[in-house]
Amino acid sequence: MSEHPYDISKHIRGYLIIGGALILGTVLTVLASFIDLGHHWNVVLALVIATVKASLVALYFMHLISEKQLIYTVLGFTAFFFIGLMFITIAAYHDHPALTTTN
Amino acid sequence: MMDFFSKILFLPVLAGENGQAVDDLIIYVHWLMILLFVGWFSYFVYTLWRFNVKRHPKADHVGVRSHASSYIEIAVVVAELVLLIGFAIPMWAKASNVTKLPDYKDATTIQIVAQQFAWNARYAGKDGVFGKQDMTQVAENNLFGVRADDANGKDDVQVLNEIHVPVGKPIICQVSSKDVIHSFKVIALRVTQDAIPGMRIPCWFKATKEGRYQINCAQLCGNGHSSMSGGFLVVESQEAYDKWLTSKTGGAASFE
Amino acid sequence: MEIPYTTKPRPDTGLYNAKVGIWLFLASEVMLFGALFSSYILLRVGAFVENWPHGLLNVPIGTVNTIVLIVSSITVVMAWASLKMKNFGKFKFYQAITVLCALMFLGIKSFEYRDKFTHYEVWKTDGTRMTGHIEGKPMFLTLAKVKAAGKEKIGFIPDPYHYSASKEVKHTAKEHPGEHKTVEIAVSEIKRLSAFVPAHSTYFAIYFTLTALHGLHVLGGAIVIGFLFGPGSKMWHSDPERFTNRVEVAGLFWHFVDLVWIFLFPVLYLL
Amino acid sequence: MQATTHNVAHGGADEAHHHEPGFMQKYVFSTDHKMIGIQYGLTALVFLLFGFCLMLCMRWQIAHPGQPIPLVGHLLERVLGDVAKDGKMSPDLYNSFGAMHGTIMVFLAIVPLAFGAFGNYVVPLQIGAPDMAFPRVNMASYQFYVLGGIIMFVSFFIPGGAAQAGWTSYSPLATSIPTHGQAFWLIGMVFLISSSLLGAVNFIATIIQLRAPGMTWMRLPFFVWAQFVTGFLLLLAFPPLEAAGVMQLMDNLFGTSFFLPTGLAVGGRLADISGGGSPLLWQHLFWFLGHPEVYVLILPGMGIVCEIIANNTRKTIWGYKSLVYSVLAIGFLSFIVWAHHMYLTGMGTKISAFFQTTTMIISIPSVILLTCFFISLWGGSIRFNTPMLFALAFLPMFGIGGLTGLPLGLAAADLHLHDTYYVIAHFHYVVAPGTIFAMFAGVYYWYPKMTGRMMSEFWGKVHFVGSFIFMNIVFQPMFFQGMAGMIRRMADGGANYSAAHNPGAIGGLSASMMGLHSVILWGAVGLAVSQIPFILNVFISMKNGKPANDNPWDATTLEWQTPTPPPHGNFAHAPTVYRGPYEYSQPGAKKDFTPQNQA
Ligand code: HEA
Ligand code: HEA
Ligand code: CUA
Ligand SMILES: [Cu+2]
Repeated sequence: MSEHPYDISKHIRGYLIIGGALILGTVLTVLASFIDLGHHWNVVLALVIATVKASLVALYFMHLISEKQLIYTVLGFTAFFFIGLMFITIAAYHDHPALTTTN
Repeated sequence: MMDFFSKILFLPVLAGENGQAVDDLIIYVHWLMILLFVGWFSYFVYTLWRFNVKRHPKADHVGVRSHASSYIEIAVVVAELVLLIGFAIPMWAKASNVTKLPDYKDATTIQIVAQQFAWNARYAGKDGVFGKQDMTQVAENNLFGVRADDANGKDDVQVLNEIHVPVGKPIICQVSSKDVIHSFKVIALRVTQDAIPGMRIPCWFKATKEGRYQINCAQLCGNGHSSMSGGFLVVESQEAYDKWLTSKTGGAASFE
Repeated sequence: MEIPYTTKPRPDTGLYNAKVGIWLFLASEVMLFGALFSSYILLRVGAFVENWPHGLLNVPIGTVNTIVLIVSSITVVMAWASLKMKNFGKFKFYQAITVLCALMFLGIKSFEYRDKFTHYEVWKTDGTRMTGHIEGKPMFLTLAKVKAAGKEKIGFIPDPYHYSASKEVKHTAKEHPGEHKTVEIAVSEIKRLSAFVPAHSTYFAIYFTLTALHGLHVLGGAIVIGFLFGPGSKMWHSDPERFTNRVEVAGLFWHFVDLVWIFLFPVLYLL
Repeated sequence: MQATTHNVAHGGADEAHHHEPGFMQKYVFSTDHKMIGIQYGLTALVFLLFGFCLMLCMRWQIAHPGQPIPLVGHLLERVLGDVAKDGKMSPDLYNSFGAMHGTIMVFLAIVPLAFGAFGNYVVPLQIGAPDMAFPRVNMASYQFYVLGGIIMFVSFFIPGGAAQAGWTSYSPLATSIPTHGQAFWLIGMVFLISSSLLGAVNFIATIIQLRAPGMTWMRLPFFVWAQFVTGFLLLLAFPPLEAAGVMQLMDNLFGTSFFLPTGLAVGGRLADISGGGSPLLWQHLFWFLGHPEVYVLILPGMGIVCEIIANNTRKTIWGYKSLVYSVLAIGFLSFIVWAHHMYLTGMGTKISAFFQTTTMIISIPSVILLTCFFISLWGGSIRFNTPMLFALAFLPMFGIGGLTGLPLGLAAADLHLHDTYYVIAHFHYVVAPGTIFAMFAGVYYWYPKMTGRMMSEFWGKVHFVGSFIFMNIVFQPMFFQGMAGMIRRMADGGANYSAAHNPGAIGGLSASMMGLHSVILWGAVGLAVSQIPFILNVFISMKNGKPANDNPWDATTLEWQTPTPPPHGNFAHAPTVYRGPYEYSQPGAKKDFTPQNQA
């Protein structure tokens, strides 16, 4: 593609740094789970770290950061429908008047 | 006019108060549908005749230039919006509202639990309070999961298939199922509610005519789905209903 | 007429065919795992706390496995970069590590599975429940099997503490560690008995479904990468550019598998 | 002036393949999109016929509950065993046939026919590509489909028979039936879904990457657009069902409780499960697929109809751009309307308002599509050949089906109509006289390209008239039955709920409604008979049909600008496209059509 050998070699340092960051992130997640922030905040924190890690993988390892418009469009729709599936389902579920038969 | 449409659409007899809203909506939508269909269909037949290859051997290069179609489309949008906002959404709130029920104090509450392939109903009995339930205690002889340790449950009434309710009074049914999904449907009252195991979903109706109504199971529930027709909703006067309930109270402990 | 753009990118989209293909495939994978994640959330939010066990997975092992997968993700991109720099030897080196990491991940995972299959929970008729091991370390034992074997008692080695629903309860349980010795439980007192298998609870059900599906992806990825490392690498000599693209596409899939795990790990092990 | 790439094509094919492929390679393990398309088509037609045969048995049972099925009853007993004792249909068998009719029609007949067969055959040709982007993936997609089909088919013969919980497979029913039919169904579905996913990836990549020079997005034939959107629907909507299928399989085989709540008491006993699952979760995941799926069934049909209307009015399609935007809008919106199948699960006002609104919105682009087709007719010079007759009939049939979707989309009206024959009639009007007619139209239209021979016009018209009349006789009465409250999936056609069976009860089905059953039965038999000319026509015309030239319909799109049948590689070199897809009756042109590749 457009990359030439020399500018690939520049990327390599980047890959190693990202890799280090990912491992660090893993350790952080585990440590964070031992601190009791109250259940909700623990969940939020863990998911935030995971999202950051996932973004690093997607952006750098998967070269999304230098990818073409087309792929963004596909992924954009996918993300939208995924979020729709998740949130609408959960919203619908909780718009029900009764969830269990125990009273 | 409404009656006439109700007839040509083959809507069945109506004996429930909320049902009027349902029927009205069905009729309004069908007006729109018939209008659209007849309009387009006449146009369609005319075009096929008018532009037949024999009558019109050379096609025009430019087609329709007028904006008629846009106006029609806009009209359809408006009509649908009116139906939706003016009727459908409020009617859902009224006809089968599961969130805004009539006051429990004014209503008769019954629990309905479907099973393969029959309908169980449970009444609160004289004290008007249901005994507590716990679904982990469900058993063959206790399919409402009634807890034996709750005194309120002592006078509860439980019946199979013959469900009596008073006429002219709001009835709240808490619908559930013990095995698979069924659907509680009384056609003449225009009430339908899926009976889903693990959930207890309220729905309500007010019967306007006394009678013995067929209860339909509207959801495929196994090989007995088509023969789950033994359930009847008996709508009777308040006195008759009270008498019936008292006559049943003796056997309250039927689940034991 | 030959199929165009198998190697060279199409000018207006800037992509070669296989790359479009893999990204589309990954989009569908997002929906696949997305649906499972949605189910996880829905089941969990609707669950009674006491039916959603905590702390039954081995966090250190999970952490190690996460790191193994991350390392493989680094090496797979390095392998591709080596090809871009026309260094076939380095490619072989990195790709070998990737395959090893994949196998290591699967090995560790199967060890974890095995561990779960021999770990039990008993629900007693008096409403109490405890976790631990059964004497003789049987796998997949159920109450029905015990009864069929005509046993009257089982020897049960309870865990140091009994987990139960909420964290508070768990903490108190930790303060009163149960004795680490065998107790006898009469079969008649047992209401339910289950190893930590999918049927144990919706938690383990979704845990096994998600990790097994992920494991299958790891396996699939390992096979593809193994092929590109081994017999498939001959293509380097005939059509280096196309081979590099193949490595890139396989790498994209591999990163995705890693990415899924990045979410699975905290969600299943830690929360 | 016509085809630029025409004469050299045969020579070009040789470059790609130096040796003549053997029989297996050519007909069974082919990677050529045209052969795969034909394989898909024939397999799917066989399944279509099979699905219809199941339904014929069911319609007999509905009209004459408990009486032995004529002709095939004893054969059924022989091969299926006790479920068809004495040649009578037991409720179990009825439920199996019903579930499998739905499944087979949707996943094994229409999707493979509309997407697999026509898409495969026509799309690469229409965009001027040599093949699909990934020919071997294409072959795998067909093989997965066949495998899935075999698994589904075999499940009829296992003890207890095929799946019985409806094509919707609602849990807990799907888990509580004590046979393995459901497991087969689920495993079969996993294969079918994988097949569709592979196909979808391939189609989308092909359309994005392999368009010939000059074939810009706005010059794509509408059929390609329809397939493109269909591809996305398959790509993004199928995986959630795959996930759900895996979970239900776990429930069935490994005793998990994904979809089983606490306190489930099947057969009077508390089930030995952990509980804690949710039956509604299955419904959400199923319908998240289910609704996009129905557009998968209709959009390719729309595409075919569009091609044929443009060709046979000798006029460009009116509002090409609005067609494209509408089909994109439908694709997008179809992902957010799914819960309109679930209004009666006790849905609250807020969520139901949301889904009623999206459902009404999605009907608008459908209205626009139909309007464009209607208006395209105006000013044309309409040829009534067989493909055109089917394409024209599609319009009002889809119109009836679509319009009757509106009351279903409004929750309060659905309250009365849900799970009645009104729903059955609604969707059959869209998929049977709708999509099936579009499929027939496509077969008659592209048959000469595939085989080099025309199908008989006369027998085509006989087929059309019979199908048109009998389809309506079959499905029209169902609206009235449904309105009167006849519930679907009744193994006895509602006899137990009839007024005659329950004297004194209000709300039973009247004798006249029950009487319509025999009308429908004979309609269905008539429909079956009307297919005979078609089947014969398909096979006989292969040898004896009138030879067709390369462009027998005088069409503009690229598939007609290459030899008939097209060689391996389709075109000698990529055709260049200079104009839009439907340039008919251009002023000043010598002929009344100007091919896309004509400069
Ligand atoms: C190809 C398949 C297909 C298509 C295109 C549609 C299209 C639509 N469907 Fe349908 N539907 C199904 C297949 C389909 N459906 C199936 C299979 C089921 C049942 C599944 C099951 O339960 O087993 C179902 C069930 C179903 C339900 C659930 C009913 C219930 O179970 O209670 C609902 C509710 O909203 C619904 C609504 C709609 C709507 C609003 C449209 C709209 O998109 C329609 C828009 C179209 C129009 C509005 C027509 C416009 C035409 C004109 C304006 C001109 C007319 C005039 C002439 C032609 C002369 N459908
Ligand atoms: C694409 C989908 C599709 C199609 C095309 C059809 C087509 C037909 N369906 Fe089906 N149907 C469903 C999908 C479909 N159906 C679904 C999803 C259900 C719900 C299932 C459930 O409840 O779970 C259902 C349910 C259903 C019921 C309700 C059963 C019940 O609730 O108990 C009925 C009842 O009459 C019915 C009838 C018919 C009929 C008469 C046809 C006819 O139109 C069939 C016409 C077919 C042909 C005319 C065959 C043509 C074939 C050829 C010509 C072969 C050529 C061969 C070669 C050349 C080799 N269907
Ligand atoms: Cu109960 Cu159908
Ligand atoms: Cu729908």
